[in-house]
Amino acid sequence: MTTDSVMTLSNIHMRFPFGEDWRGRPRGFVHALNGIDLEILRGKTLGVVGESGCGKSTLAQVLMGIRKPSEGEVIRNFGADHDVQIVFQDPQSSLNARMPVWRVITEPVFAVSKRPKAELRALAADLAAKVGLRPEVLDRYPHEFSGGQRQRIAIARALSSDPDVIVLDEPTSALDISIQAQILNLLKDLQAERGLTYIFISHDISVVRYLCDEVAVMYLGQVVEHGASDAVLAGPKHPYTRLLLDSIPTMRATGGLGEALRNTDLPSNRNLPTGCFFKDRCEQAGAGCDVRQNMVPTEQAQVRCCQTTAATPQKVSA
Amino acid sequence: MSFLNVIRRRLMFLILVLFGVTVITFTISNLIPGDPARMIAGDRATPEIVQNIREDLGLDKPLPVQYLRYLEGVVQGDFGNSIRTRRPVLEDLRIFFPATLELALTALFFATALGIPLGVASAVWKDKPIDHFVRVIAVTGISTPAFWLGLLVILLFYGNLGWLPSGGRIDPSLEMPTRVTGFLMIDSLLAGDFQAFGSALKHILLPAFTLGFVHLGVVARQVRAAMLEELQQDYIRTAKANGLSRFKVVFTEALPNAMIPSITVLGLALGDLLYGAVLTETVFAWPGMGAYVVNSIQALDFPAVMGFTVVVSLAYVLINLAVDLIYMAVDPRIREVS
Amino acid sequence: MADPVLKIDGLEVLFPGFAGDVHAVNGVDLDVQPGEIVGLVGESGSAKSVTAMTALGLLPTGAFRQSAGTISILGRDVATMSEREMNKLRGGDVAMIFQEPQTALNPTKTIGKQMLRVIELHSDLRGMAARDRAIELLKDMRINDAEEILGRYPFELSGGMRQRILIGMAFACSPKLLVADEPTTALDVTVQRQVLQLLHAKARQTGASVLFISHDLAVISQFCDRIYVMYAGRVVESGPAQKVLGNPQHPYTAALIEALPEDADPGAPLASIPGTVPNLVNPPKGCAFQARCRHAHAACDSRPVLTDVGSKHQAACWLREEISA
Amino acid sequence: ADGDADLLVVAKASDPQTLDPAQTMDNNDWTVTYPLYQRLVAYDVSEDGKGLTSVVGELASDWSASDDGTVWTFDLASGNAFSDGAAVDAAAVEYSFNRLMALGRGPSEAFPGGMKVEATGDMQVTFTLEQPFAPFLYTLANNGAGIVNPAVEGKGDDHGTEWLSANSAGSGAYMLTGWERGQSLVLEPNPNYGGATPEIEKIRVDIIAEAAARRLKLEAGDVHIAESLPVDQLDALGSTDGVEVQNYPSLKVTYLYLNNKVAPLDNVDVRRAISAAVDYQGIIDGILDGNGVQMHGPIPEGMWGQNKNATQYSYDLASAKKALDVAGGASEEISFLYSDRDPLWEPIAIATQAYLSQLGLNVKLEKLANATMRERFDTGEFGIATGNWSPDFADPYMFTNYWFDSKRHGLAGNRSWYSNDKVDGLLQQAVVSSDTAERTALYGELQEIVTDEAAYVYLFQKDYRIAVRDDVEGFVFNPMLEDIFNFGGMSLSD
Amino acid sequence: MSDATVSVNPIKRALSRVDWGYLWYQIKKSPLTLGGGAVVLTVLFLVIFAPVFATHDPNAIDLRARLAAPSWDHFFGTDEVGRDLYSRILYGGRQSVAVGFFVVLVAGFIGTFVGAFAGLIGRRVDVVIMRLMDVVLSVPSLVLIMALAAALGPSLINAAIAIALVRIPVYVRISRGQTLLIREMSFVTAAETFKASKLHILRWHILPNILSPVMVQATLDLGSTILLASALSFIGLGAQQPTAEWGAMVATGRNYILDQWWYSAFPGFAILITATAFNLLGDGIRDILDPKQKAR
Ligand SMILES: Nc1ncnc2c1ncn2[C@@H]1O[C@H](COP(=O)(O)OP(=O)(O)OP(=O)(O)O)[C@@H](O)[C@H]1O
Ligand SMILES: Nc1ncnc2c1ncn2[C@@H]1O[C@H](COP(=O)(O)OP(=O)(O)OP(=O)(O)O)[C@@H](O)[C@H]1O
Ligand SMILES: [Mg+2]
Ligand SMILES: [Mg+2]
Repeated sequence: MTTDSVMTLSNIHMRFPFGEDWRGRPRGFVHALNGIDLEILRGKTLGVVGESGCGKSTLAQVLMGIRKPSEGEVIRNFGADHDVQIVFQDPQSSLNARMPVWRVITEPVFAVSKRPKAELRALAADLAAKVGLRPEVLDRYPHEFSGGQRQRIAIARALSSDPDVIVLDEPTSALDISIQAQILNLLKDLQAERGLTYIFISHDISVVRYLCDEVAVMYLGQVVEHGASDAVLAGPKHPYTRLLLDSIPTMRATGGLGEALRNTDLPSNRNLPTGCFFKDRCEQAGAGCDVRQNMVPTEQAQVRCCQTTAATPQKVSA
Repeated sequence: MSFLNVIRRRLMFLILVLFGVTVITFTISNLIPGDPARMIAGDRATPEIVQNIREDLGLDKPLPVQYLRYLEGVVQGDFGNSIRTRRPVLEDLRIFFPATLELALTALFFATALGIPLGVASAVWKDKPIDHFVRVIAVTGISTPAFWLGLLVILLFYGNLGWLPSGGRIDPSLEMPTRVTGFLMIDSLLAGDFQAFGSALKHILLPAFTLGFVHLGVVARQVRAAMLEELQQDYIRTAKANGLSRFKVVFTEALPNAMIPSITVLGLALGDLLYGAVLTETVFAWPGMGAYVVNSIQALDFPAVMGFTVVVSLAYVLINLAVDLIYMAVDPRIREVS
Repeated sequence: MADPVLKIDGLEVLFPGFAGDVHAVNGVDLDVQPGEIVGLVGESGSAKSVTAMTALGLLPTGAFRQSAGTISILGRDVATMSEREMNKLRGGDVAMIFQEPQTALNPTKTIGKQMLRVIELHSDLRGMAARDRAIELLKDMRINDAEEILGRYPFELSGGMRQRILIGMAFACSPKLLVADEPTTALDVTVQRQVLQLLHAKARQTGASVLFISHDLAVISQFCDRIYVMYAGRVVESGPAQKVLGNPQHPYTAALIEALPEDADPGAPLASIPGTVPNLVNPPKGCAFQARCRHAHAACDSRPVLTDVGSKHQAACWLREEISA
Repeated sequence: ADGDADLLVVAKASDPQTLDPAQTMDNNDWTVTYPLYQRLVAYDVSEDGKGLTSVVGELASDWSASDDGTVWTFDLASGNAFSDGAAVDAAAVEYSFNRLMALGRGPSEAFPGGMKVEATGDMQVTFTLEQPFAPFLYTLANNGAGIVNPAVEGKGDDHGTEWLSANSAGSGAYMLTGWERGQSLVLEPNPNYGGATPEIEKIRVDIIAEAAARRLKLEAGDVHIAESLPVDQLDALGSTDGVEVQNYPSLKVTYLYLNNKVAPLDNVDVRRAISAAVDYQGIIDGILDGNGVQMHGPIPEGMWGQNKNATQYSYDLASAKKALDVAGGASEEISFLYSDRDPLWEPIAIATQAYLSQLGLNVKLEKLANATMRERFDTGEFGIATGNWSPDFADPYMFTNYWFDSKRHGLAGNRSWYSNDKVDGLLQQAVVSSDTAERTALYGELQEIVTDEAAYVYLFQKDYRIAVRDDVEGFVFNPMLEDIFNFGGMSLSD
Repeated sequence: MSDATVSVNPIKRALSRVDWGYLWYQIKKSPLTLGGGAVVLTVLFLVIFAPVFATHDPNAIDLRARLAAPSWDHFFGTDEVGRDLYSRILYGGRQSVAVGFFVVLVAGFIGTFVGAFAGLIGRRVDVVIMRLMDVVLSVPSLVLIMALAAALGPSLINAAIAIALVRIPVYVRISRGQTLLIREMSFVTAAETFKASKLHILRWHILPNILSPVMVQATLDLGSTILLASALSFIGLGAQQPTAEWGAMVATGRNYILDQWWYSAFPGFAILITATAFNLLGDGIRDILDPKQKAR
């Protein structure tokens, strides 16, 4: 299948300095992303899942172009006048409380070029209608809205510059289920209408299953499994993906909660573990896990685990 | 961050401050219309006399040269000679600094000993009469012109009631205790001279009250705000859920944590007291740095003013260093992270 | 049957505010029987926390008003208890854990200090004995290097670790009732599972009753014996977990379950609930869910009461009334 | 009261600055320094205990001057000694004057340039002047002429200046035994003093900044003499039991400097207008409560040489307006400087501003630190300013040569920046003449010129008023020695 | 995040824009704020309409009626040159209040811009600006003010300029701190993704959002500036005669405190009351606006 890709990430690393000694030099680095290779397909939704701190938001910032990766390359396959937009998790802080809604919605437009007020308002009214807000709300301020409505405003804003790609960083995790459903439906409709490409970051796997065509599972700044979402979520190959899926409480589950997990602590991303990043938590860790793991294609997905892919482990370099 | 790093950082800052402060004060002193040579010469002196003095003191040299010479002196602990007293500025400060410090510390003691309980009570009974009362006291404190309050208390306690002396550090008819710390109350105790101690105590009461009253308000407000902040933290709810009594929740949980941000304010208050003493000291004839610097400014005695400024700025930086170190000692969160 | 460990009758709580009083709780009846794990589920703002906090007397004094209702814990009316007695109760027979493990521990005291404080407050254990008890509690919570952890400060530990410590503390004095207010919402799924499991096992093992608050239906379904579904300060449905979630009798419960993406067909739109929750300053006179309800009709203008719709299964909806009538 | 009968306490407003007689030019310091040192001559005291303007020998037993008045020879009395026991001899006198002139600070100015001092014997000193200097003998009684123990030379390479600024090395009746800065100074009798042993065993000078506090302490009997009390406090004190407010006619004058160099005051008619617009009696009655008299020209009442025929302005708005019309009006803003050195200055300034506004003159008041104000005198950047003047020695020279000599512009004395060649000539003639009648005539002519030209506004001459406890006895006021007490001759009754 | 929560959240309400109804509601709840506000208004009123309320020309001297005691002729007595103290106190308030507003406006404007600039640009610029501010802050402010006032020459406007200069670091700190907070908010991150310029972010996001804390500080500063200005006048570095100014009046009055207590007492009270009122008002507004003190 040859779908055209809008963005390609190759070997992205992202380090943040932390601490300062008395001469102002960093005392070390937080390794937030540790070699991400991803291809983002036009008109599709890529789900990114992983535990807190695994680098999802950092990845989003790299995709947006607001952070330059410390290493690696981002290739964008679309014109300069189109861009990537983002919708954040927290609808409280992602909207400036001091701007009326019509300004909020059209900010991506007037931030880069001066436009007459009337034109902006017309655009705002148009977008508001698209996301299901009544036109009379345009002169109100964000705090006068509920969380769900605010997320609609944020989506309208993301649409205003007519982007190809929208990054959705946990857009519904602060919302109630009843509202979440409204937003998810809206996102689906917009995608169908405009052919948008979504990168949907979440740690709610059932939402990812519902919304995404592909899923990338992240662990400690790496993608450990990547493939079509139905395939990956139905038959996870990486032990971490399996653990994640097993941990999700579901209404269908019978037999209670099962046995408690042994070790749930994430290894530090200041001093990366040697060998497989998941080694310490892995039930099946064995020989070969002492070295860094490579992404290896399997039938349905790419997996980073020598135990399940029987790949030859990579030599530890550092 | 480690203790050592904090100290290193502060010491680097100290150098910066030293440099900045001397540049600022030197510039200002030279902006002030006033010729030190003329001041030294005194009334009726002829221009030749003035010119002699100018040359003697190197005041005829270009300003940058004068500055460098000054800085060189400062680094070696020589702040030059006072125009007014004709003595080394450092010598003068050595005499006046302890007096001011004694006053400032006593005032701080007064301010905290009253301010902390008031702040706590105000936070615990927020919006109750006691809270209103404390807030009024606190706000009145920071809104009272210290120079005026000083006059009023002198009028009342000295003029009308005759209970307390109007100024000075000790009854001049008493023998001064041998100077050890420079703090009269301590020196007199060390000397076992209780009469002198009593007199010193009586003398410090009014100025310390006047000076402390302002900071009483500052401390009470700060403690109140910090307590309110802490009292609404989740761990307080946990403590209550664990069955701790209200008293314990307030005093063993909230207060210690509320004191952490308050340390900064206390540090700043001590700094403020050191130079806030300027006005109070003039009113109470307290022979400290404040009165010294006011007189020096009036007399255009620049070496003295600059010496004072440098010393107080250094004290300020050192107090901040102490605050940082105390912070690290009491707040485990700072020690490792940041 | 023994006294219920917690019984709430007709509770009404309001918060005075700028736009008028916020009627947060509007007549809640609820009970927790010995050994039972009871879930409280509902959207944000439905007054799950306020209900629980009122029961334990943990709402800040002055900010709220309880305008009606009685609360009794272990058979005793809370209103008649002195503050001393309440303190003895809290942390002893009744324990509570909260949502944010980041902030629920005193940041400047070591774990050991905070644990020993509770143990010594509510038991006769002192010194080494108390310490041993703390270590034992931590070990139960799968914390291996317990002794070392006692000397640590909260900020040095992960969220999951802190929450386990808080659970350990909650069980320090073998409580008869544990109120857990969204204890895992801030945690990752893997950690959540571990914490839920430990909590569940510990409760069963000690025979403690649990009032478990969550807005996650899935968690509730796996964790609880019986649940209450709340909406806008009222209980709209209650009953055994499997029954309520498997066969919801209130349109709200039903709509919530349908809105879950879990079983949804990725091709079809999700069944969403239109509108938003009502403003609690002027709570609707009749059924609070009326405005968003597919089945709303004339009768909904007056307030429905909880009525039996099956064995131990109750719902507050005129629809059921009609059906059964 | 203190209970210590042998202790005399003086309350001053501020700490002395330096105690070195060769450095200090400030009456405030002289309170302490004057009794510590002796001079060749001293002001005489009359039979009935009044301070006189004539001098008698103090260290000198005898002296003579050459006919042309340029060579002065002094014989020293024996038996005088410094507090360390060393005798006061000709070498000490020579050392003191050489030190004074070498340091070249303010006090050296009282002596003519080029003066040579030589010990011409063990106990004989000779002064050689380049030209006659009429008031020479009197200058030797001023504070700067105090004889310093040559031993101070060893106290540092600065002629002992730093050391002397805080210590005493004199042969006066008292010596300094303690100085708690900003608090008090203690003087005790010099055991080697050559004169009569002083009665008071200890003198304490307390520094009490607040006037009200000084007054309260005096009322309570904690101090015996309270200096520089404002007029209003003195009036209130007069009726207090145990306190006595003493009045002495004094030579201290208060006047306004009119900057003759600055527009519009460079116009003599503007100055005349101003002189006629001030309500002299109003100020004396209102601000001084009547305790003063209007000056009649520069030389005060009680000093020889005053010319009663010179113009005396009085409050006359009509003639003031006329004078201003002659000048063609004045639109410039006139700055008026004063400081808080004298509490009377502010009311004077405010009143003057009000008076001058009646003429339509626009006066801007500037209250400055005293030092800043003096700086402005020196640079001539001002319009009007307040000033007080008291003579250091008893000679009209103090009021004429200082005030009008065009070589003394600015701080040096001529603070009106007045220049008149004729006046300069008169001054020069008067200073070299030793004939009092001739000098009186010269000064008389001068006074007519300068009052007509309204160089200054001659406000008033005020009595010296001091509040003392009534058990203080033997105080002699000398108008040349304002703020100075003859501690050696004073005593406390029981 | 439901409607119910939103409508009662005090912080967000207050932060959005000035919501007068809400502000009034909060102020009404706090009697002290209300009292402070009322006194502030009264003082402003009296001072603005001083010519109406004054009974005498504040500068008219009468040497023969010096230091008169309070009477029906002179409500607060007269001063040492016979001027009516009541009228002078009314007029004197103009100076104090004007200085207060001047300082707060000047220091507030400059400080806010510099702080926002430093916070937004970050890196070197930030370090340099902040270290400079730290140095200024560590110089004893009163001495700095006194020296500056002495250098510029004593006058009220120079004193005000000196105070303003010294107060700038306070605003720089506040606005920088707030800028750093705001910069982390995701609406700024969002704006960055729109490729918005720094100027756009400053204009639309930073400045509008740092206004509340700056305003609170400004209200509090009004009180302390009035105090400071009068302290400067007290030591002779402020207002010049014959202009009436409270601090200067206390200073002169101190000489007469034993016999004419009213001379220094009334202007002293005027300072106290005005500063207290501004502080109470500022305190109250801060309590309302301060996001830290959540209503619980
Ligand atoms: N600006 C930064 N400076 C230093 N460290 C950072 C920075 N941004 C992110 N990190 C670190 O990088 C790691 C990944 O952070 P990121 O925010 O991408 O995680 P995440 O997967 O989005 O987590 P969450 O689910 O909690 O949002 C974390 O350890 C975080 O502390
Ligand atoms: N201190 C308070 N002052 C005013 N209103 C309050 C206060 N505490 C709670 N409320 C209001 O009471 C209602 C119920 O709040 P509560 O916290 O019990 O909801 P919840 O069901 O626990 O929600 P969540 O799932 O978000 O925790 C809400 O509308 C809330 O705004
Ligand atoms: Mg994230
Ligand atoms: Mg809750």
